[in-house]
Amino acid sequence: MKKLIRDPQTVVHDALAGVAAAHAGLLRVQTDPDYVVRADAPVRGKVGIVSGGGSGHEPLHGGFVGWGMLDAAVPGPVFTSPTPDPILEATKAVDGGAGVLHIVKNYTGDVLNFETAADLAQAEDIAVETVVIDDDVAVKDSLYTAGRRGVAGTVLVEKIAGAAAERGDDLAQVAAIARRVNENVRSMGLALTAPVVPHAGVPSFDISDHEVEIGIGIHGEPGRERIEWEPVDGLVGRLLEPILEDLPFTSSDDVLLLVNGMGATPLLELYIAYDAAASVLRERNIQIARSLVGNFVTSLDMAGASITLLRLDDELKALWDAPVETAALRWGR
Amino acid sequence: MKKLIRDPQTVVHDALAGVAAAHAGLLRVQTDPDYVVRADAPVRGKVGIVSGGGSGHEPLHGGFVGWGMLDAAVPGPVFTSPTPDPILEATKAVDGGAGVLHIVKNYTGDVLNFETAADLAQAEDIAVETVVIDDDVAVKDSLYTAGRRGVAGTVLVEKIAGAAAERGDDLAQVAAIARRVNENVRSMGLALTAPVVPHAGVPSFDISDHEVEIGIGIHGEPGRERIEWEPVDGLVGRLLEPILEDLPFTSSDDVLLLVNGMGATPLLELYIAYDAAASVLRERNIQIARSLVGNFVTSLDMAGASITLLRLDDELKALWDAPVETAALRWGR
Amino acid sequence: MDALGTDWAIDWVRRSAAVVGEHRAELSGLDRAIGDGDHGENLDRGFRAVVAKLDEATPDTPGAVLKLVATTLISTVGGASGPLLGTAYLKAAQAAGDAPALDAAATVALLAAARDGVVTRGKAEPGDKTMIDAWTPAVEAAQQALDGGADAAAVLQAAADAAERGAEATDPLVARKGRASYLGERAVGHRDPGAQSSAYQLRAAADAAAEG
Amino acid sequence: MDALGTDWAIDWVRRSAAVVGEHRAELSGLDRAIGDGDHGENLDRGFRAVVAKLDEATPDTPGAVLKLVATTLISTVGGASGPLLGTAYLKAAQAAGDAPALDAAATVALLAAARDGVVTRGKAEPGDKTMIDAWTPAVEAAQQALDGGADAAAVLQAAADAAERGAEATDPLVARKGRASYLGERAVGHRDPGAQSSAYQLRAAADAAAEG
Ligand SMILES: Nc1ncnc2c1ncn2[C@@H]1O[C@H](COP(=O)(O)OP(=O)(O)O)[C@@H](O)[C@H]1O
Ligand SMILES: Nc1ncnc2c1ncn2[C@@H]1O[C@H](COP(=O)(O)OP(=O)(O)O)[C@@H](O)[C@H]1O
Ligand SMILES: [Mg+2]
Ligand SMILES: [Mg+2]
Ligand SMILES: [Mg+2]
Ligand SMILES: [Mg+2]
Repeated sequence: MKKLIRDPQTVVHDALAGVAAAHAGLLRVQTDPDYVVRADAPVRGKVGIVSGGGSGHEPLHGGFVGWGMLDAAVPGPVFTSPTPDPILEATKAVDGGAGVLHIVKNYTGDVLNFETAADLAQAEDIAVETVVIDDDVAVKDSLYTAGRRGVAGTVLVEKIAGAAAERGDDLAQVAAIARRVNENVRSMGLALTAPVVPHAGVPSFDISDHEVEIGIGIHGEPGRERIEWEPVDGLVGRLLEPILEDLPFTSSDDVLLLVNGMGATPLLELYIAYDAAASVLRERNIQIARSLVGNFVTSLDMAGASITLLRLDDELKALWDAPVETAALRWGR
Repeated sequence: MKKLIRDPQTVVHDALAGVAAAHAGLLRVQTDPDYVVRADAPVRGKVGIVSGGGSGHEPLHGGFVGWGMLDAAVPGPVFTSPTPDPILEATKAVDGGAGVLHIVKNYTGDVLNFETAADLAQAEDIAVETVVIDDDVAVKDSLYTAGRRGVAGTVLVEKIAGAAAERGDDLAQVAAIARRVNENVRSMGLALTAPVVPHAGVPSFDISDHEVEIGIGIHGEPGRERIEWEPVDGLVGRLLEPILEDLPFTSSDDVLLLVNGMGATPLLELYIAYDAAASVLRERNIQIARSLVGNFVTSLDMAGASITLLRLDDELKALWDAPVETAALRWGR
Repeated sequence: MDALGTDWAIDWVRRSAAVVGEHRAELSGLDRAIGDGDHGENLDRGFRAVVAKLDEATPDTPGAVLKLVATTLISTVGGASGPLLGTAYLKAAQAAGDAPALDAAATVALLAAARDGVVTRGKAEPGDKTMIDAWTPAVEAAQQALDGGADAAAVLQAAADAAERGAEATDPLVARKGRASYLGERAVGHRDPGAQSSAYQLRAAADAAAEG
Repeated sequence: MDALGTDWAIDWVRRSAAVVGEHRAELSGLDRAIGDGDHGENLDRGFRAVVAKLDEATPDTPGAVLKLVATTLISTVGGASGPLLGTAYLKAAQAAGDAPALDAAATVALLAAARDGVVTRGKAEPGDKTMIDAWTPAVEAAQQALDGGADAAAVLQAAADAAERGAEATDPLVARKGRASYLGERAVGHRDPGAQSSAYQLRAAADAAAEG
């Protein structure tokens, strides 16, 4: 295994040291327990927003800490949910008296560890609301299963909830906005290669030179289906159709289209995938009102991409457009 | 070969369609001949800035078209310099009467094709100045060779020259600033894997699971030296030492540190490399005054990274900090 | 030995740590097939921390030992298995209370409390292809052994045997909880890593009682 | 045939296009070893465009044919070889002027002008491991043949032979120009792709004269 690392056991720690040094004006990195927090936290009177989960999805979540987005991010080991302690400490560090929103991707581990942390925070008189993100249409939802995963839609929730908190919404309002985004966002992804987790040293699954995994998650889990490679329009169609049907998105909807890279797929290809997706939406008379193309919610060095559609209303548009200043998403400041 | 593409022959065209759709407010894409131009070009009275080169280095250059940076970008085929025609057309499209700066990476093809375009533009009474970027210390410079390559330092030249043009500097002044950046910037890169050029369909060079190419370019050229993999501090040292010696950078210099990904290396690793580089600079008492970490000048799906140091003075700092609004670099607007 | 004391509890924990360390790669391998490939790493990180804590602390009842295991797993494992197994040990510790030693009935109660803890937190049912599929048959077999007059060591022996069979029985299942649930039919033919690691821990408990 | 007319020039260009198409993969392979792997693609794109243009236009002198080749290569090839070869053909066209046909002396002058054009633009010297290392011996051999009384076809024959030897002679060189110069010693043992493609084009010229 060749990676730009010191030791598989210290990758998260070493990367956090880099994050701290590269973005000193924007954020602070706390260690033991580890979390990333806005330089000016806690912001008095503002709802604090904390997200987190396993590492390996960079820039999620640490790259979204800053003005107008997250107050703190809690990184677990690679692909492993953090424990309650750092979540609790991050929650305390960002509570400015208006309570704290936990944005949690729907994985059993994330949900349980954030749940414990929320209980502990509440025991210390911090109001905590939790919004669980489950935008991945590759997974069948049901009362009897773990339900859908939270994937790239998370970044949209974090941006929009962050803007709501920044404009002064209270905890219930910020949580409601976050839930509204979650209700209106759908994603699905594919992989061309498997990621190599540093401590494993081998690809998370075997895949040949002509196969594609459809409906993958962001932790090197195999997808639901394996197919032969086909040109981009076919592949994008396999992601977009289930997304469109699910909400459903319908003619004359205004949407945000996010084409997200999984880590090792070049921007050149992401723009080609964007073009393929935009063609489908044009045919259906769905308006792309906002766009985002790049690597936002990744899976280490996996090649592949996901497509995310968010149905927008005027308020969501305004919150999306509101200024944001983080390492990985920045405008208006 | 598995890629998110339609056809190896149309990748640039298809990606440009995606770029056009995703960034409609920011830029326009012209086809036949192909170039990307600021939405509001030509800006009357402002020096226009055109860069370009082979495709496959995204976001360079199209991702840097917009307010405060490039007025136009001219993409050639993958890893192949564009011909003079589109360079000429782009030059005409951005001339607002104050002349046009060509920022050219030092490759024989880029230099010759931009040279012809500049001659043709001048024949049409457009003042053109050319600045050739050659920041790559992996290549020995000499009067008798093609000289150093232009690599990741290019993005720093484009940002800073763009800010100078935006504040109203005239053509000679913008060119002088661009040259000053070039004189003070040094880069070097390494590769862990080779890129797969779409029309070739196979990796540009063979490299085993435990080898690293040191001193690579950004076109899948092999590097100057092949070594056994070693942990990040050793690898970063091999890039940073020649950089530091070359200018040379000395104690108490203020620098901008850019850790640039080659396309397939995850951000997690880039931050670890940043940490390794920052440690070396700290030891030498060189101050990191500005930072940039991410994929800016890539080589398709090559895994690897480059390190760039720019010695800053107060004016360069101010121009770096000035607002910029492009697809890939944005702040202050 | 008829009742299981603090030494047993400490021995159990050390044996669990050893067996998890030994099978770390195997457990992560199982998890790679139908999950995210970290289960062995996760538990190994946790049990190493437990052993380090045990080297410092001197818990003086089985309940205190299990409490230490619970809090340490919760604060070091993360993922799904951290809070779930942590809860199992926490509930087991509560069931053990302050008793200096556990007889057969108390041992069964401890196992049942652990299993119930996992169910309460994770909402899995038998057959969902989770660690519950090791714990539930273990509790049932332990109860049967108790009903048949077994001592504490024999109760654990029965539990461990049943847990192993239960883990094996997850092979043909489609998962309804945890990451394996995302795979649908593709999870069939693979063992659930959490069931397997639970079987290892219960075997460690039985061995500690038999040989300790 | 003693003097080379428009038919010869057209035949040359078509043969060049054919040979470049045939050897596309080989040329890109040479370029992959010491450059960026696109030389075959680049020239093939250019010569296809040239042939398409030739199918439409009706240039009526060798000079007009070569001018069409020059402008088309310049506007379709890109990279280093586009402007360099484009300049070679442009200077060759200027040397050919309006003449309806070229005798042996005019043929040598044409080759020399082409070579000088590449040198002027690219600043390479013989031994720098570039296309110059095919063109320079070609010009010299052509001059010698002329001095020995050869006709135009024999001049081209001599040029093509020399260009092939010149291309082969690039194998042991370290490059001082073009992308291969970045490799230092690692370029040794590899043929320069531009020298090889130049030899192919000169062989096409000779064959067109001999067989046309
Ligand atoms: N809801 C649940 N109830 C019971 N056990 C579960 C549940 N979800 C997951 N598990 C268990 O957790 C194991 C996975 O643990 P681990 O790999 O450490 O965590 P993660 O899935 O977060 O990576 C599964 O094999 C399964 O036995
Ligand atoms: N300065 C130069 N003078 C003469 N020929 C050159 C020079 N630089 C490069 N070449 C030729 O160009 C060839 C490479 O062409 P090509 O691969 O098409 O362009 P690029 O190097 O831009 O990818 C080299 O093999 C060499 O023969
Ligand atoms: Mg995990
Ligand atoms: Mg090229
Ligand atoms: Mg797991
Ligand atoms: Mg080339």
